[in-house]
Amino acid sequence: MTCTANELLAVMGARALRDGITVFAGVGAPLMATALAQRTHAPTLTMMMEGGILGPSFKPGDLPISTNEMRAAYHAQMLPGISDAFLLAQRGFLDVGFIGGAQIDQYGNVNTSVIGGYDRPKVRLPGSGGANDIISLCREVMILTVHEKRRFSERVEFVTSPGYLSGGDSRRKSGLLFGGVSRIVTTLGVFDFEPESRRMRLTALHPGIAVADVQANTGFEVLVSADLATTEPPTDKELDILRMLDPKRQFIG
Amino acid sequence: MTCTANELLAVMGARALRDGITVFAGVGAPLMATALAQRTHAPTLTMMMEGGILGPSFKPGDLPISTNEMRAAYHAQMLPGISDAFLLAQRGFLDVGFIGGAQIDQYGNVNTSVIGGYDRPKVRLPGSGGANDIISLCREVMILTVHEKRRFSERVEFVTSPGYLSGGDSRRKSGLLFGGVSRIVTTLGVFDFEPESRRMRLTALHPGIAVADVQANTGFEVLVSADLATTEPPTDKELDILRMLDPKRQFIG
Amino acid sequence: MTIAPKEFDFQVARLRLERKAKSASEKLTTLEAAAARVNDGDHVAIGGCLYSRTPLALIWALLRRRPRGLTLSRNLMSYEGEWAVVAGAADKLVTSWMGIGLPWGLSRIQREYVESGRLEFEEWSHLALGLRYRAAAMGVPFLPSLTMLGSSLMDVGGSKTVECPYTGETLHAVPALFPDVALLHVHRADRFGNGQIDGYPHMDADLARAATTVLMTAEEIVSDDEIRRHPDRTVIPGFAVDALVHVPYGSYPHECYGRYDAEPAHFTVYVDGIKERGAAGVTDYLERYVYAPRTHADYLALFDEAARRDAAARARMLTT
Amino acid sequence: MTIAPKEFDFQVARLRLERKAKSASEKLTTLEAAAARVNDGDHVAIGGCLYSRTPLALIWALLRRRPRGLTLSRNLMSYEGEWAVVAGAADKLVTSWMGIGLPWGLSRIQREYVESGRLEFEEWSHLALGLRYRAAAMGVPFLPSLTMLGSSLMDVGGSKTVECPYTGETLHAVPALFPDVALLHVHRADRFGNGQIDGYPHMDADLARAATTVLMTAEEIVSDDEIRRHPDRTVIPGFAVDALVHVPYGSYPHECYGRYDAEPAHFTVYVDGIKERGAAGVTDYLERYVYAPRTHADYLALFDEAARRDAAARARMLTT
Repeated sequence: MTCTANELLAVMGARALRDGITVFAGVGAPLMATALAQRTHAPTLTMMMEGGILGPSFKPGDLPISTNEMRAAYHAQMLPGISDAFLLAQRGFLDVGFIGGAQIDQYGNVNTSVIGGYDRPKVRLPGSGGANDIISLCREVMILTVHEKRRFSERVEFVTSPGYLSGGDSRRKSGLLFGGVSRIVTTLGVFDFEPESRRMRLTALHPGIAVADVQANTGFEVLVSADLATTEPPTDKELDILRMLDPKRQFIG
Repeated sequence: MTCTANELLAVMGARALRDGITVFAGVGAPLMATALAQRTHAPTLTMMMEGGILGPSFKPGDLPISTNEMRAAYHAQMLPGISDAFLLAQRGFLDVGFIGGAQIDQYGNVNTSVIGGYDRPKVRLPGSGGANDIISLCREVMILTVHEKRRFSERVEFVTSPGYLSGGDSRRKSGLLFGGVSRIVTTLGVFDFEPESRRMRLTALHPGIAVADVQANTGFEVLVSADLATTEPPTDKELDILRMLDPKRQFIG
Repeated sequence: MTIAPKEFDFQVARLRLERKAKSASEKLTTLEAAAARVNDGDHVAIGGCLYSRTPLALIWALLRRRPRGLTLSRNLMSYEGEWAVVAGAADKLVTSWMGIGLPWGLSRIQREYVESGRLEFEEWSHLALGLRYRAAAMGVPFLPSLTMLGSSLMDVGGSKTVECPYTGETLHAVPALFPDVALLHVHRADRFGNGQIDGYPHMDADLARAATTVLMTAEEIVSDDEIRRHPDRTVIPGFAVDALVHVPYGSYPHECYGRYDAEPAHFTVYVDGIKERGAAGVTDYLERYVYAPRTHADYLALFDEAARRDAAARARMLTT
Repeated sequence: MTIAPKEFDFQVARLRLERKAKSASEKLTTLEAAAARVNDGDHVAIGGCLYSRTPLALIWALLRRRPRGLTLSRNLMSYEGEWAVVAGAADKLVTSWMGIGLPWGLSRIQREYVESGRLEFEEWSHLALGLRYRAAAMGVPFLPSLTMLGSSLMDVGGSKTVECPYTGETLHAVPALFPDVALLHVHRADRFGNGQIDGYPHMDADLARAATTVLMTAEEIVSDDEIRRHPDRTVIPGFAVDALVHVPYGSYPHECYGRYDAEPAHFTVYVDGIKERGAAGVTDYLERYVYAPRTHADYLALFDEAARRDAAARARMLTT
């Protein structure tokens, strides 16, 4: 089967989730990835949503469009509330968090606030929401995003959600003692961060994509892993589950 | 009617409670005082108990012996839990708190921890419980106690619950920005604190008690207010209510 | 630094609260009388989250009074922020995110007003704003946290750090936020203001403790006895509440857990108005939905009754 | 200073938690297997408060293993503290108050052991101990508070102060307390450990987040579906729980809100034993109630069944 960009992101995101972990996920691709993982290899994975919702079930065909609504809380196990959900992450209970990103730099810093100066910006974006908290407090963070040149720029003018800041140990030096971005999954491939410099590094290409495609769609020099792999395309089973969950294709496009 | 020491304390405590306030009260005389006030002149007074229990009703004849049990929570309005109950006091929601006292000094400092050094005391007492929190966080605190010489000593060796510390503005200087002991009701009379020195001062005698009786039962020099009053003895109505609440005389003695 | 001492000064905030009556007496009043307790220039914190349990009836009543110079804060700001800005009621918003949700894209009003310098927009992370309210609810001037460290958000409000006296580590000292007023909508309350919430609690319990003045609407007013039958469901103590109004559908067309679902189709019409006419779309909307209806019942009558019944049916299905 | 870095070091505490499996899998096990997770020298925090919802079944199973060198902490310590001290299991207690209640006077065991230097007794105010657990539950090394300032209690554990970076005021920096183990008893849980409590919550929700290892008993094991029908009643997330045991009457003869009342007559017999024979009274009691019964059912059989039924009836009357 062929698949959409969001289906690809959901499948690749799902595969990166181990069984038995806890996941902080928002609506859209992260929710799809997490729900897919639960229905394939990770049945004992627990999901937390930003609305302060733990262990939701989802009603196929009736998925939430925000993390603060009844569809997100459908048959949930616990409703601790927003602040206490994040505090569970601060305590260390959340293994993996997902965030998206309007603008991402080579150190995994994300900007969803402003283009141009803060007080009188050229473009005002919606803001952090819980992204800053998730990237600051979860054990590791995965970013799922469409791969576009305008999204991947050498530096972000405003760090809404701190990745590795200026690289090296600058994140830890800033007082962020835990976590960090472990993986970026895009529509072109999968990235990690080179352990010393903490710069984004291509570790796998999706089928049919070349390194040059990635470089052409990235606003900075792309590091490439020595053992560059190619991802397995989404299976029929994976896509079937996603389409069963979202038959109207509201989220998988 | 004649009355017991605890009945006297409960009645005098009740009279000092204005209508429309919030009261942090423990079991025994404070509970009896608060429940009596609610049933006489203070119908819109709200009671909080240390077990994290707000607005309890009490079942006559079945009063609680601890603040953490079903009799204390009988038909309550809210059960916020222990820490959150105290935090409401820290925020400023609790107008009057009650505490008892094993040993009280002339500045209203209370010791319920140790006689003799802390590590190897001569006498180990039960400890603060919530008394330190109530005296630190409520807007004002009232102490109800039997008047005995051994209880009222010039200084306490260990300040479990801080009154005015060494007097003057020493309480505020210690970082306790709010509250303080406003009144001590004993079996002999009623005391406030002289505004400058913050030393205990006799403001009223119970009927039939002389200043000399008070001095004889107090381990430090008793200041006497210029307009020393005499309290009105408990009325039949007050005593009837107390005895209706506690027909087995578990708490009123 | 845009945070003002008034926001984090716990001593002054406590003295404000000490002066307030905390009597267990009747709190029931009208939307108009409740809204009249808000003064021009106040910091008004809004309960619920995004399009969930938004105190829309209170916001409706407040905007009808044509207030000026308000600061509004909310964890995730929905279109009530746009209303207040376009109506000229608010010149500063404090939040972590502004919009309605994925399908409706960015808030064009936020963009237009911030980019043109007509609106001060103070951004915090979602948790940091939650901790600001919680610090205030606890009566302290700050709470330590790791969140926001290292990010540019630290500079927006003027965040400071604090060194832990035990470990020596540096943490974000998230400053308290003591609002002048909190607007809340809950499922049920007794006439003394003891309030119960079903489902996700959002940050309402903290707001009720943080604010000096608490205005609350409830879907249902129940007896004192009914509250006392389930005291472990009460999350807002009556002594914190200054005004209580019985308003069924008090957050409609936003959702109320278990009672009624939100109306995304209505959001789309609202957003389409903005797409077509910019801020004028909001002005038109305010004229029709806020200023024209003389009572909240008139406001509700602007919505299709069958749609409201259907929203209630959906809510039951989603919570049973 | 008696607090140890292990208690407040949030980084180390977080790394301990990160290593723990947080899977949504079966947590049901036996009292014996649960108790076996406690190691000699551990700091064990005890849920409930005084004679309410004390995890007595877990304490029973723990003491039967003859542990050594434990530190026990609890907000208000009841006779479980005396048991552990006299049994030689604990050499340090951390609490705000020790006793049973007004009618039974002071704890003679506490007096005797502290005065003779055989027991370290670390006293905090009730709220301060609550904030120690809460700081840990929040993953931070301290929380600011006004409580305990100016008192001699500041010196007992080695409390430090912190200057607010916004207001300049000095507050008590209440140090976090990350216990190795928490023992909890709740009303109901599903087999994954999602726990619900009726009535007053005491500090159990904070303990479940603060401790590295959480051992929990429940009056009732309910289905996954039953928990999901009332998710707003869940206060302990399954991923925090390491071992779950189904133990009806798991805190008897202490009380469990709505389920059974406490048995003051039993407390009187226990205290009379101490009045007559001092610590030997406790030793005798332990022999009879802890070491002799081979199962928890055997332990319960030592109590009159009619008394248990009556305790249940009283509880229903007091909560309806």
